Amino acid sequence: MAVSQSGRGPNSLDTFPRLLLNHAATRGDRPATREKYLGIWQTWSWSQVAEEVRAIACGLAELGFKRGDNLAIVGDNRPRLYWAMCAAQMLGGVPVPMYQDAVAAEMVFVLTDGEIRFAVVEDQEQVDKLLEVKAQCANLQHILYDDPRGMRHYTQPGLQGLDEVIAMGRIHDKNQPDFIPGEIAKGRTEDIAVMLYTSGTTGKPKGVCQTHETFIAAAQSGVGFDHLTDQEDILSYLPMAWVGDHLFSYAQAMVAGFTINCPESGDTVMTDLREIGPTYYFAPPRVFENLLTTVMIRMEDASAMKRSMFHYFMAVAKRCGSDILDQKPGVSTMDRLLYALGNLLIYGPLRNVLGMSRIRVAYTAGAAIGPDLFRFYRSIGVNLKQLYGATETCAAVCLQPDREIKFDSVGKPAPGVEVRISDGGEVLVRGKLLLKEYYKRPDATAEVIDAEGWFHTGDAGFFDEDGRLKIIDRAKDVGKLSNGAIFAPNYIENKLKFFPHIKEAVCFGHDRDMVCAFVNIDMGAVGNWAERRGLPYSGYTDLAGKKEVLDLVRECVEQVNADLSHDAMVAETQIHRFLVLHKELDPDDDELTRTRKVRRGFISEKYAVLIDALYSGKTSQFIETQVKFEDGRTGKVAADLAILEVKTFPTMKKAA
Amino acid sequence: MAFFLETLLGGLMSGMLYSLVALGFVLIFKASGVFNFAQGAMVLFAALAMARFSEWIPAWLGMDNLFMANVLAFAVSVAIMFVVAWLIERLALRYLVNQEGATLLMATLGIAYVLDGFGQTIFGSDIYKIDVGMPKEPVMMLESVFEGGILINKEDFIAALIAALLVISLSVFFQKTATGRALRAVAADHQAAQSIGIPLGRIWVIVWCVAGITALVAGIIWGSKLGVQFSLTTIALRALPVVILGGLTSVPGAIIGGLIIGVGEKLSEVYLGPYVGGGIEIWFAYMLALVFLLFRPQGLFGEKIIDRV
Amino acid sequence: MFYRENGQFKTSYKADQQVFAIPQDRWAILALVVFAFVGIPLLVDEYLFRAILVPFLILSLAALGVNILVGYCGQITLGAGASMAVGAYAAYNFLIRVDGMPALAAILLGGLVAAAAGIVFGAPSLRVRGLYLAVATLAAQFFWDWAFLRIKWFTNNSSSGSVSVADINLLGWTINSPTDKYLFCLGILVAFSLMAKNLVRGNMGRQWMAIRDMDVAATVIGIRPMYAKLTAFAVSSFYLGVAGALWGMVNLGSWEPAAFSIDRSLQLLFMVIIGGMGAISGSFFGAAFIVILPIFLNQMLPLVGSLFGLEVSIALVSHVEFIIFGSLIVFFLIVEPHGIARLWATGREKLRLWPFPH
Amino acid sequence: MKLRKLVVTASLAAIGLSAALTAPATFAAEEQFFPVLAYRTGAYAPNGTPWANGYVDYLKLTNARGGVNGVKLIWEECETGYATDRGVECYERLKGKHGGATVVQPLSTGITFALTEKAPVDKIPVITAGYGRSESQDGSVFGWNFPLVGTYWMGADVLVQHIAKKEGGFDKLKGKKIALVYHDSPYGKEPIALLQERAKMHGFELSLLPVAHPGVEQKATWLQIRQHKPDYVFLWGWGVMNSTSLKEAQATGYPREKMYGIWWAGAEPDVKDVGDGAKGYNALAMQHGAEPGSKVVKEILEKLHAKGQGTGPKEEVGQVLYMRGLISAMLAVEGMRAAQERFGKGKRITGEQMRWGLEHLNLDQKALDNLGLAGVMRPVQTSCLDHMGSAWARVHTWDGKKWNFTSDWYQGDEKVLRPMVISAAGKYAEEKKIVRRTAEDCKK
Amino acid sequence: MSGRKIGEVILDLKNISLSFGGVKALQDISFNVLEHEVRAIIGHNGAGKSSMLNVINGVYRPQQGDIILRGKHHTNMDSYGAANAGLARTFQNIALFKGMSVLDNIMTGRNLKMKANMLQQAVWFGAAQREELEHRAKVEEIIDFLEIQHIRKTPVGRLPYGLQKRVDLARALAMEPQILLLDEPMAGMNVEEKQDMCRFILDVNDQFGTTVVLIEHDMGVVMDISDRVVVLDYGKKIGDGTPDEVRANPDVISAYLGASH
Repeated sequence: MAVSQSGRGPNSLDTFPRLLLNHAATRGDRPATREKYLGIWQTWSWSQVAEEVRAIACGLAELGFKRGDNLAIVGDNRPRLYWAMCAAQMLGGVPVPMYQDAVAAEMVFVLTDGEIRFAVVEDQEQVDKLLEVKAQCANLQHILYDDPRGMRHYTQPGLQGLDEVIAMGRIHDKNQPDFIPGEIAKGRTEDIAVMLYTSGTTGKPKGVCQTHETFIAAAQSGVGFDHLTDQEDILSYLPMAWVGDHLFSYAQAMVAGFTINCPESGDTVMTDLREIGPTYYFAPPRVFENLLTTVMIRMEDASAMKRSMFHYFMAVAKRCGSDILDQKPGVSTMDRLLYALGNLLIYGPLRNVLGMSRIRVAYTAGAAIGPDLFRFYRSIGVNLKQLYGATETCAAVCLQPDREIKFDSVGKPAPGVEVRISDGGEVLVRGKLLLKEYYKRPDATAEVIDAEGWFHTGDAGFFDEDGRLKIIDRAKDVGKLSNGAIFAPNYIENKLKFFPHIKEAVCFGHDRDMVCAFVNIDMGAVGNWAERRGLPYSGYTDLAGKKEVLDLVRECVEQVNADLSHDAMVAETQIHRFLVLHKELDPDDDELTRTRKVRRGFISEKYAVLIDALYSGKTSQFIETQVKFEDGRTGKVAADLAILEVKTFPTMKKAA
Repeated sequence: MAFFLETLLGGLMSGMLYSLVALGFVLIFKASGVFNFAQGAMVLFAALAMARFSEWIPAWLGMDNLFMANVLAFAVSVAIMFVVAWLIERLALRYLVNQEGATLLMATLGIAYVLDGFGQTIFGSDIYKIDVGMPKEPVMMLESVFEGGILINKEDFIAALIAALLVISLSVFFQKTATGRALRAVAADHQAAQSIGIPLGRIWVIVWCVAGITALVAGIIWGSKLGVQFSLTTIALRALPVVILGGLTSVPGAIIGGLIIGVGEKLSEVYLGPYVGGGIEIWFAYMLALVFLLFRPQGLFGEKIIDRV
Repeated sequence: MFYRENGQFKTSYKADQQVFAIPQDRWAILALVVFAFVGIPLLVDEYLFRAILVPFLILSLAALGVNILVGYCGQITLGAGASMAVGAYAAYNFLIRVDGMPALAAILLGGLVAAAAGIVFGAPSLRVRGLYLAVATLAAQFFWDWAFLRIKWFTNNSSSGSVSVADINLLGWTINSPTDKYLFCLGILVAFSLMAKNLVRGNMGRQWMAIRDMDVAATVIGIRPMYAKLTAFAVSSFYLGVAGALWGMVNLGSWEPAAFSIDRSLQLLFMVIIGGMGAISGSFFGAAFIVILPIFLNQMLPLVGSLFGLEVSIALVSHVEFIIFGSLIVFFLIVEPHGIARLWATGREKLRLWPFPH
Repeated sequence: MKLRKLVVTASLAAIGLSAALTAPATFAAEEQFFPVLAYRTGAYAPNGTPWANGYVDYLKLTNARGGVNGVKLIWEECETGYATDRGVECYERLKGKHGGATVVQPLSTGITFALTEKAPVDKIPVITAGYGRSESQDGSVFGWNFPLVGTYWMGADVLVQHIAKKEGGFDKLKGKKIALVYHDSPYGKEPIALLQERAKMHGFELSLLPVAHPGVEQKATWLQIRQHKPDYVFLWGWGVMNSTSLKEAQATGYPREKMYGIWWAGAEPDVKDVGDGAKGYNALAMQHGAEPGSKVVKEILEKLHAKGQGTGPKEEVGQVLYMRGLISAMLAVEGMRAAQERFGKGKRITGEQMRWGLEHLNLDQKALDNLGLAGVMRPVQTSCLDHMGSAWARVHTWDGKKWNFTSDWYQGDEKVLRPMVISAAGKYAEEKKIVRRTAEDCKK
Repeated sequence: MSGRKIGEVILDLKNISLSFGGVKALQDISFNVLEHEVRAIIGHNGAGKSSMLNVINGVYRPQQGDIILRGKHHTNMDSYGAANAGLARTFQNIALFKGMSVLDNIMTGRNLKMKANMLQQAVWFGAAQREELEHRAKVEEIIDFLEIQHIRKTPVGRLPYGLQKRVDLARALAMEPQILLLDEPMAGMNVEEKQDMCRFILDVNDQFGTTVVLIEHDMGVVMDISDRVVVLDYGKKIGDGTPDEVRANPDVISAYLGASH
């Protein structure tokens, strides 16, 4: 159902509230939102959602929410939090979704920077966080909570249950029925639809303001590109503050009119995924990595017969799976037969167990996905595609058409988007999907958008011969070895992370003569590997220090070096020396961002002594680091880390 | 009046035979908590072995002295019962250690089927004779007191003596000897007994062997009276009410229970039978046990069942 | 392997509480029932009907009754044969004493009489437990054996104690050809299994299972042990009564008390133990196993014997049958105390988790 | 869990295989199929086994004599264990084999009751020589039952005549006490009706003492006998019950001379392990007794056992039950021969034709003699209305080692038997809504 | 605990004494329980705590003494009567129905409230189904309340100890009791599980207004969450009152809390 792209008329569908009313009118009884609660999936149709959103909007108006105000949204994916966003937009306000697992201190910056007066939060846990920092945020007046559990004795001023607000809203709506249509009519497409704070790998977080126009355009290009209809089902489980979730669970849902499903709680996501069986799926690479690791571990425990069958058919899939998915010719009938059998015995059930049987198209974005991981999912019949973009570009810069999927590229520029490579090798983007501005930060805005309107993405990349964009790395991370060869740490780290035993890796090589690396082992995978060999270990640090584990990691690094030697561009950057870290890199210790991206600057400062040891040829290095535990206490973790040499391979002349 | 005494005596005699079989039940239940439905089949198997070997041995060794043949046959039968007991423990019971009552009951029923089939295959299913020189002719006693005198069947009398002898030796074995104590410990609690080092496997084999011998004695007495034939297994069912009445865990209970049931059966049959068409013997025994059970759920001598919350 | 459960989410408790919540299972069961009603009558010859299928259906119904009492309520019974006998003779008396009585009504009334008898003989279960209860039910078994031999009124004072029934008709459909008998029994079995499944998954079933698992805890949360146990005895005896009536009238045609002797009770108990206690499907597996095995052995052993050149007399066949039977029972109790039903359920679970390990 | 997989596959194979096994019957033109329902296991094996051996030996002998006008006999055994439902199952399995069973002899009154329903539908005659339903002698109602050579009413009647003779006349019976110790099953209850009729006629007192299956426990019964001190004891036992009764009699001192058994309670297995304890015990002999000297026994020993083709042990040939089996087979074979006379020599005959043959048996003494049964059997002559054909019987007594005849021939008193058979058959017909067969129907 | 009004006497126990054969478990104990109160019973092992609970709930019948529930005298209280009178309890060592799943276990708690007769249940559609779904919704609220959604369909036997205790509590709550008897709900639990259980007990008392009678060893817990405490020692009552009064009571100190406190 293509959405009509009529001109600027007042009733043209160019703001999200108008889209909502249109859905309520055209497909009133279709399910809009579902939530697993009390054991079954509670369902709300589009007309019911529209009615609820109107009530919330009226309620907010009653409390004094005016046009231009910002509404903070904090909490897990709950239907009423999504509806609150649209309610704010109805009144001309701007929803500001925030990370629910952020610590109270981190919230202070966003609340003050965004001059937040109103906040809609999920439950008692978030309310406690906000009350803790309320003193430091002068203008925070109203906190509305969705789940009343345990709130009976809270009597702080400005604290109200969303149910009461909705009740007030309904009375308000009854007395002034034309108040909401009036407000919606006032809404203009160039108003700011949402403000998302970037994860701030570069300095302090900045509020990216996106207008209705840009977000609807970005959503439309995606919906048209993949022919999405209103029959789709998606699972909304990603943090609401992330642009990916906002594009998929809010913007595209509003444009195409399909159904979003909210899981029961954080730890039942996998079972809910299996129950819903989404037809349209989105996840960052880290989720796909973990999934692959669990598959490999559980297959280790399976009976011999199942294991051999699994490995046999995975080889078949590796050989011809993705070609079959791309309907490429040149696949022998024997392979087709084997693949069909494999589909019945292994791939079909595997997709079913992972909850991916009904997926028509799946996207991954937010970070570069390793080509082998990409090939694994496509080979078992999951139509996984890579999406390149950033918060500032509403995510959808480059898209991969269905049949021509290249594993190490992010595809062609989306319709209506221009992409250029600056002479410094940085990717520049121009088009309707650019952000309007950084909130109250004209200086930062000017810094990223130059005169001709090009947005500097900060990523390094180049176009290959048939016009597909290949992203190498973050621009600022891309460096040069002392002998001039390009050094792209992310590219190498993704290859390392494909191995189930390696969870995270950090490579160093800028202005150095060789590349060295830190490696984080995956407690689950390596733990399982150790148990099967009867290798006793007392904890993470002890396991990470074991000689057998170091040899295991060395084998993985050697395989990566062999891979790298095949490609002339990156052959020089093979890893010479590496060490296994004694603790897992953790966002609580500021070593990773909230979306688990490596913060290189901070790490190179914190572990400078290890980096020197790597490059000074030492064989081991004692290190003691401070660690913050879950319940806020801090402690010290110390260990003597061995540094190992790794075999490198001569660069093989391979056709470019 | 004489006839009443005679029926009474007849009841006591057959009651004594029931207790012999009941004894096998009690022994095994006391030491392993297993309600052994295969006791009837073991009686049949033992009797068949005895009967056949008392025929085959003279044929093989060519000697005709009846007494020697019987002794040898008895020895061979005892050996066979040892093997049977060992096999039952080794193949079945070892795996079913901590299953609950119903499953063990079913397992012993399975064992009963196996013993039936196996016994008849190697020993044949015809009627065989056991002749241990039991006097067959009845003798009149106390002519002076009652006109017709009371007819006592010498064979039953001797059988009762043997049974009493067996019971006494068993209670002595249970109370006094070290193995006896070990048996009672195992009966009380398997895990506890094992924890203090009593070899559970070996104890059970001993228990089943003792039960095997009891079965053999019962088999011989029944066999000499009625001839050994497949149908002996049904007497196991007649011994059930005895076990229930007397309490599953007490040897004296089995004896007194057996006597009560025996007398009850005969009196009911002779005096009540004619009015309702006869043949009430079988279910009357059960009714008697059942009525008794309603007042004392744990039987005559069993311990009181207290369920902890 | 065959399960594709993605997208089958439940939006209402009604959907979640169905007997077969997973569509794949629903379709499989539907296909099986349709095949049983339509497919089998076309394919199977007369001997298979009489010797295997009709006894299998009737004994499944009986095993269902025993399963409710032993499997779900935990009360061991060795008197199942007696309940069948009561059902058979009550139905017979209803049929000949009340002229014009339709066969099905007689059979159901027979079941009700058996249920009443079941309650009477179930009463001891209130004070007596476990093995002692088993003996109490034996009293019922022998009492009814004696009653039907001795009390003339039951057998309409036929001199020989054996009774027989003229052909049965149900609303004009006279049931005497093997296919009719098969369909008649199948219809009753399907209806009764459905009712049993409903009882077991509802409040009644939970009360039974509570009594079975821990009766002290059950009384504390308000379950009356007397009501639960007696209802279990009543329902179980009702099923057995109907099965008894069918066994007499449909399968044998004419019967005497020996047809419902203690061996029948033991056979039924074996079916439930081997088939799987506490699982409706257990009754069917058990019945199939115990009906088909002897016939299979009877035909297989002579063939096997002739392979090795030794002439196998029918006596030997019968003995070997006993041995194999007994050892299989012990084998099952060791390998899988919960019977074939548990094997089937684990297998199904493995298929759902394929290729991951269970 | 290898074991579990093993079990599942095994039971699946079992179900699959058994369906394939019941291959359709092969059809051979010149062979006549006889199903043999017997029991060689269980409580009744000691009596069932010799009967089956006698039956099969005679079939072999007939084949050795060239079959019936060239038609060879084939047979197949099935174990019923004297249980009604297994008997019915065997009947169902064998009735359709090898072109259809010609005749069936269930050797159990319980199974006979069940087959009486099925015989008219399947059109297979049921021979119950010396057992079965006494009223089935009336061919007009029981078209397919043939209690040839003797029923229980006839046997009981002969016994009463024998005792009357011993007492010196029927009037002497007045006031006498007769106890009937009977096996608590249809078989055991059959004679009661006749004995009560006779008791009314002659004023003797009849007391009934049932013994429950399997009849191992009779102490109470014999205590009651000691109480009543009856003049005579009739024994209607089967299997292990007989030897138990004799042992109990010995144990309670009841004179064996005053005990009389039916022809099924008077064979070697019943007395051999009681030995001389059973001396003086009498039993009815259904015409034949133990006939070691008869010509047919010599022929069997010479033609079969000598060549090792004998079914049972050699010393069993000629014993009472062995002869009973042999005679039952002979009656069936002669029925077949009679049917071939009318429906074509040398051809296989159907069940219906066999029935015609059995209704037109006419074995005079000459025919019996050249079959080797001289001095064993008396002439048998059946008709459409009389399916018994002969009512002769004698009494023989066990002298501790062997049986010898101790009475001359008696014949069942038709004046008493006929009306009882007619009325009982009438009651059965009315209950089963059967219309009596008219005379011309017999011709068919 | 602020904000909760405590009503008048709901359960009054007058000079209860109980003995097994020679052993005197309880000697002449009297105390009362107020509505909406959290009443604790503490004492050494074998002091008679569990026996007292079993007397209240009718599992044991006292030789002497009277139980008055909301003014009604229950001379011989049996456990079925107790259940009907709105008394629910949990067990010290787990008494769950091993053969059933978590959901079925809790649904069994609803049996007093289910009225469909046998025939209706056999037919299932109509009355029985309606009733079953209604009660399923109520049970789901309890499951959500005790946060055990993720183990809804697992057999009870496979659950860890802490979760089994929670299912036991859920089953008792399913009876919507007026008085909840808790027999050492926190025995064998780690710190985190104890905090959760305390939270649940307080929520039950606070949200549903259920009177709670609590037996517990952990002094910290008892002193925190209970309104009044009864102290038993060798079958006799040696202390009764608010936690502070009890802490100050001399013979409680000497008998129970050790010499210096």
